[in-house]
Amino acid sequence: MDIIYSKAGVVPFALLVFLMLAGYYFMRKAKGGKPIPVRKIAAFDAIEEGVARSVEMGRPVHFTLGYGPLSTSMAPQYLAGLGVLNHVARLCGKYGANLVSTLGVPELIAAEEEVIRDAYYSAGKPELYNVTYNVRYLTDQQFAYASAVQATIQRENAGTNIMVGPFWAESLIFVEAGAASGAFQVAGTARETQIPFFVLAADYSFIGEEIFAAGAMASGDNVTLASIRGQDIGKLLSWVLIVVGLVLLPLGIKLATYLVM
Amino acid sequence: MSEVEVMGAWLAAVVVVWIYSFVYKDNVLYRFAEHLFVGTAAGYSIALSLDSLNKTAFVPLGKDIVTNWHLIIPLLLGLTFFLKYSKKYYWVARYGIGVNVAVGAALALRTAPMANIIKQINAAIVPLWTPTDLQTTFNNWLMVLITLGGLTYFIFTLFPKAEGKSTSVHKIYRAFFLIGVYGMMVGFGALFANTIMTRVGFLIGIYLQYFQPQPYAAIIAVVLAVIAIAYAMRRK
Amino acid sequence: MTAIEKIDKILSTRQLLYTLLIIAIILPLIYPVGLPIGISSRTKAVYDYIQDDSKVPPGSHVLIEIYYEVAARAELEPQVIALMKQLFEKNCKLVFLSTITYGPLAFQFLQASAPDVFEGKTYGEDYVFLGYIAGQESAVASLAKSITGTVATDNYGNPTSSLPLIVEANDASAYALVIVASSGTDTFGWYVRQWYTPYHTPLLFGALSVIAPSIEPYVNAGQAVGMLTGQRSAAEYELLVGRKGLGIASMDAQSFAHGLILVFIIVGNIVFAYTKLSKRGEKK
Amino acid sequence: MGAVVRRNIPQIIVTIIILLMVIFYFFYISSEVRTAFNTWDKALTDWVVVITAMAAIVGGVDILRYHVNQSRKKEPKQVFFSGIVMIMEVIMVAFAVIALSSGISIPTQQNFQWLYTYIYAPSDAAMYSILIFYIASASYRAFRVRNPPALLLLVVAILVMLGNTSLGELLWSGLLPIRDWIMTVPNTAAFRPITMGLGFGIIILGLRLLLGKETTWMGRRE
Repeated sequence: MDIIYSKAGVVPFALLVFLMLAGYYFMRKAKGGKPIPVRKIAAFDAIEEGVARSVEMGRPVHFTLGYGPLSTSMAPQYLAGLGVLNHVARLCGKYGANLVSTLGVPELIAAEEEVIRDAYYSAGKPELYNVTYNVRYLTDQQFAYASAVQATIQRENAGTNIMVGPFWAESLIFVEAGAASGAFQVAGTARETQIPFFVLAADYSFIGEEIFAAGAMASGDNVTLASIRGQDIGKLLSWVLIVVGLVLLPLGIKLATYLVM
Repeated sequence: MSEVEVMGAWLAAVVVVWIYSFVYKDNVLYRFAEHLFVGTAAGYSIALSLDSLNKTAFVPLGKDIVTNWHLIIPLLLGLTFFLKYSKKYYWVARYGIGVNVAVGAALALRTAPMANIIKQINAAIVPLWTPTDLQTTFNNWLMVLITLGGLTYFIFTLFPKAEGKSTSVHKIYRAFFLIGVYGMMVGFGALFANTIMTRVGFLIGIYLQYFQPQPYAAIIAVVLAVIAIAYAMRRK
Repeated sequence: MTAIEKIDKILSTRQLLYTLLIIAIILPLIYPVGLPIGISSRTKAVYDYIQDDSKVPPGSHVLIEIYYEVAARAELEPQVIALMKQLFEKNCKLVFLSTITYGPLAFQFLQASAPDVFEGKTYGEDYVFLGYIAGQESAVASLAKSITGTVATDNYGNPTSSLPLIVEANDASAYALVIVASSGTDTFGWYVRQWYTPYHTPLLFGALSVIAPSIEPYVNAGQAVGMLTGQRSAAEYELLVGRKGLGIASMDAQSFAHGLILVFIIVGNIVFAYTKLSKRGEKK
Repeated sequence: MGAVVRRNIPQIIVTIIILLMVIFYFFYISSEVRTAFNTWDKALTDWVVVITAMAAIVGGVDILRYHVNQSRKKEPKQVFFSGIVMIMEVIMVAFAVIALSSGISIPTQQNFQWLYTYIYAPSDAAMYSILIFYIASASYRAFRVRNPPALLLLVVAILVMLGNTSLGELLWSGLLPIRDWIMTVPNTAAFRPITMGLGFGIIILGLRLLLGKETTWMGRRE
C-alpha cells in the first residue's frame, strides 16, 4: 500500500484545517446567542447612509460586482460582492430606492434577479421590482462591460455608486465616472493592484479582506458574522509565527523550512 | 493596403476618438461607439463560447461517445440556465451554478494556505541584526514592522477596548495599527504613481496604432465629437 | 471670489484637464524635445551583462518571447528593438517566438519599426520567427526539451528541422540567454519554472512598469539576471545602444504628462488646504 | 420534498466538490486513486468549461432580451442604439457559426477577423487607455490631504513619479535610488498583510460555503 503523503505540504493543509475549525468553533459558540463584537468598518455603515441620501435626492442606487468567469479563484470575491448586493437590495426596499445592478458574470444573473426580487417583495414594495431595470448583464468582456457601466452610472444619474468584488483596470473608470456625476461612492476589492484607486477616489472603501467581513456583516446573521473571528485567529497565528521565526533566525533555525514541509 | 483595410482603419480611428469623447461629456457619438462595442463584444463572447463548446464537448462526444458520455451532463446543466425565466423551475439552474461556484472556491482554497499565507510569513522573517550592514538592518526592521502593523490593522473582532485610561496593551495595539495604516499608504502611493507610466504608454501606443497612420480620420472624428459634446452640454 | 477660488473653478472643469493632458502627450511625440534621462543601475547591469562576452558570447543563440498585444507595443517594443540592436552587433543568433495569439501581429510591427536593425541580417541564419505556439506553460516546457519536437514549422511555413539556426540550438541548454517581453505576469513564471529551474538558462525580463513590482521577487531571488520596466528602461537602453527610438521620444511625452499630473496634485492640495483654513477661519 | 431538491442537493454537490478537490490536491493516497482522481479532475474541468460557455451564451440571449425590451420604450433614439447591439451581436455569432461549420478556427474567418480587428480591438484599447484621463482628473480632485496618512501617500506618489521620469533627473539624481528603495522595501511589505488577509478571507468564506451558510448564489430564499 503506497504511503499517504502530502504532495502540497502537510503544514499548509494543517493551517487550512485549523482555521476552518477555529471559524466553526466560533460559529457554534455564537449559535448560543452571544453575538461577537466586530470593529466598526466605516465603509459598511456608509452603504446605508448612501442609500438614504439617494432616496432624498430622488436618484437611483447603482451596484456592480465585476465581470469574468465564476469558476476561477476569484469566486470568493464575487460571492462577497453578492452578499453586499443582498444588503443593498434590502436597504433599497426599506427606503424605497430604485436599484440598478450591472454585472459581467453570466452565471450570477439569475441569483441577482432573485435576490433583488426577494428584497423588494419582503419590504412590501413589489412595484419597484422590474427585472430589465434592476439587473443588467453587459457581456463578460472586460472593457465592453466597463464602457457600458460608466455610461449607465451617468445616464441613470446614480446618487450612490457601490462596487464590491474583484476589479481589474476598470476600477478607476467606474470611480471617476461616478465622481463626475456627483455620486456618493463606496467601493471595495481584494485585488491588491486596484485597492489604491478605490482608497483614493471613492468616499469610503473596503481594503482587501474587509470585503469578506462586509459580506458576512451583510448577512445580518450572528452565526455567519462569528466566522470572521476565524480570519482574526489566522492573523494572530501569523503574528506569532513571524515573531517566533525572527527570534529563532539568529539561533540558526529557519522556521521557513518547517512551514513548507 | 486594400480598401477594406483602409475603411477598417478609418472606422477604428473614429471609434477610438468617440470612446475618448465620453470623458468630456456623454454624447450621442459615444453612445453609438459604446453600443457598437457592446454588440461586437457580446457576439465575440458567444463566439468564444461556441468555440470552447465545440472543442470541449461536441468534438469529443462525436468522436467517442462511450468514454465521453458524461459531457452530456454539463450541457444539460448549461441548458437549465434558460429555466430562470420560468416561475416553477427557476431553481434547476442552481445545479450548474453550484458546480462552477464549488470549483472556483476549491481552486482558491487549494492555493491560499501556501501562496497567500505561508510564503508571506516566510518572506517576512528576515535577519533583524546584521552588524556589517546597517542599511539592511533598518530595511528589515521597517519591513517587519509594516507587515505586523498591517496584520493588526485588519483584526476585526479581537481588539483591546480603550475604556477610560488606556492600558499598555491598547497603546501597543494602537502603535501597530498606525504603523499598518502608514505602511499601506506608502504601498498605495507607490502603486498609483507607477501605473501612470503604463497608462501614458498605452495612449502613446494608441496614437501610433490608430492616429498616426490615419490622421484625417482622427481629425474628422474629433470635429464631429466636439459638435456632439457641445450639443450634449447645451441640452443638459 | 478670491484668486484661489477662481483657479479652483477653472481647474475643476474636467474638460480643461483632459485637453491639457492630450496636448502634453501628443505634442512631444510630434516635436520631441529630448529631456535628459538618467541611466538607472538596474538597466546598466542588464547592458553590461549582455556586453560581457563571457556571459553572452558573440554568435551565441538567444531566444526572445514576444508576449504583448498591440496596446502594450509602446512600452515593450522599444525594449526589444534596443536589445536586438546590441545582440545583432555581437552577431548573436536570435530565435523569436510567441505563446500569445497577438504575437505574429506584434512581430510584424517590430520589423516595420526597426528596418535598420534587421538590415544585413538574413532570415534562417541570423534570426528566425517561430510564430504563435499554443499551449501556454506546457508549450514553454516542451520547447525547452526540443524546439523541433514542439513546433513543426516556423511562422512562414518552413519546416523547423530545415532551419540551421534551430538545428544548432534545439533545446534550453543551447541558449546563452532567454528574453521574455510580456505585458502579462504569468509568462515570466512559466520560463522560471520550465527553463531556469531545470536548465539554469539565464532569463531577462521586459515588463510593463505597472507589472514590475509583482515580478521583482524573481529578480531578487536570482532566477532572472535583470529586468527592464516600461518606457523608462527602454529610453535608457536606447541611449546605451545609441539608437534614438520610440523610447526616447515617449520619455518626453511621459515627462510632460507626469509633470502636468504633479501640477494638478500640488495645486489641488493648495486649493484644498486654503479652503479648509478659510472655513476654519470663519468658524472661530 | 421541494426544499430538498431545490436547496439541499445543490448545497451537498458544492460541499462534496470542494472537499474532494481540496483533499486530493493535498494528499497522494495510492496510484489507483491517483489515476481515478486525474480522470475525474479532468472531467470536472471540462464540465466547468462547458457550463461557463453555456452561461455566456444564455447571457448573450439575455442581452438580446434586454435590448428588445429597451427598444419598446418611448425614447426614440434608444431603438436605434439597441438595434445596433442586436445586429452586431447576431452578425458576429453568424460569422462564428459559418467558421465552425466550415471547420476553420473562428479568428481566421475573414469577416469575423475584420470586425474584431477594426471594431473590437480599437474599442478595447481605447477603453484601456482612457484611464490616463481619469488618472489626471483623480489627481486634481481626489488626491487631497484630508488626514496625515494621506500626506504620506501623496509624498510617496510624488517621489515615485519624479523617479520614474526625466523630471527627477533635472531636479536631483538621488531621486532614482529613492524610487527603487520605495518600490522594493516598504512597497512589498505594505501589500503583504493584504495578501495574507485575502488568504484568510478565502478560507473562511470557503468554510461558510461548505457549511451551507453562504447561499446568496442560490438567489431566492424559499
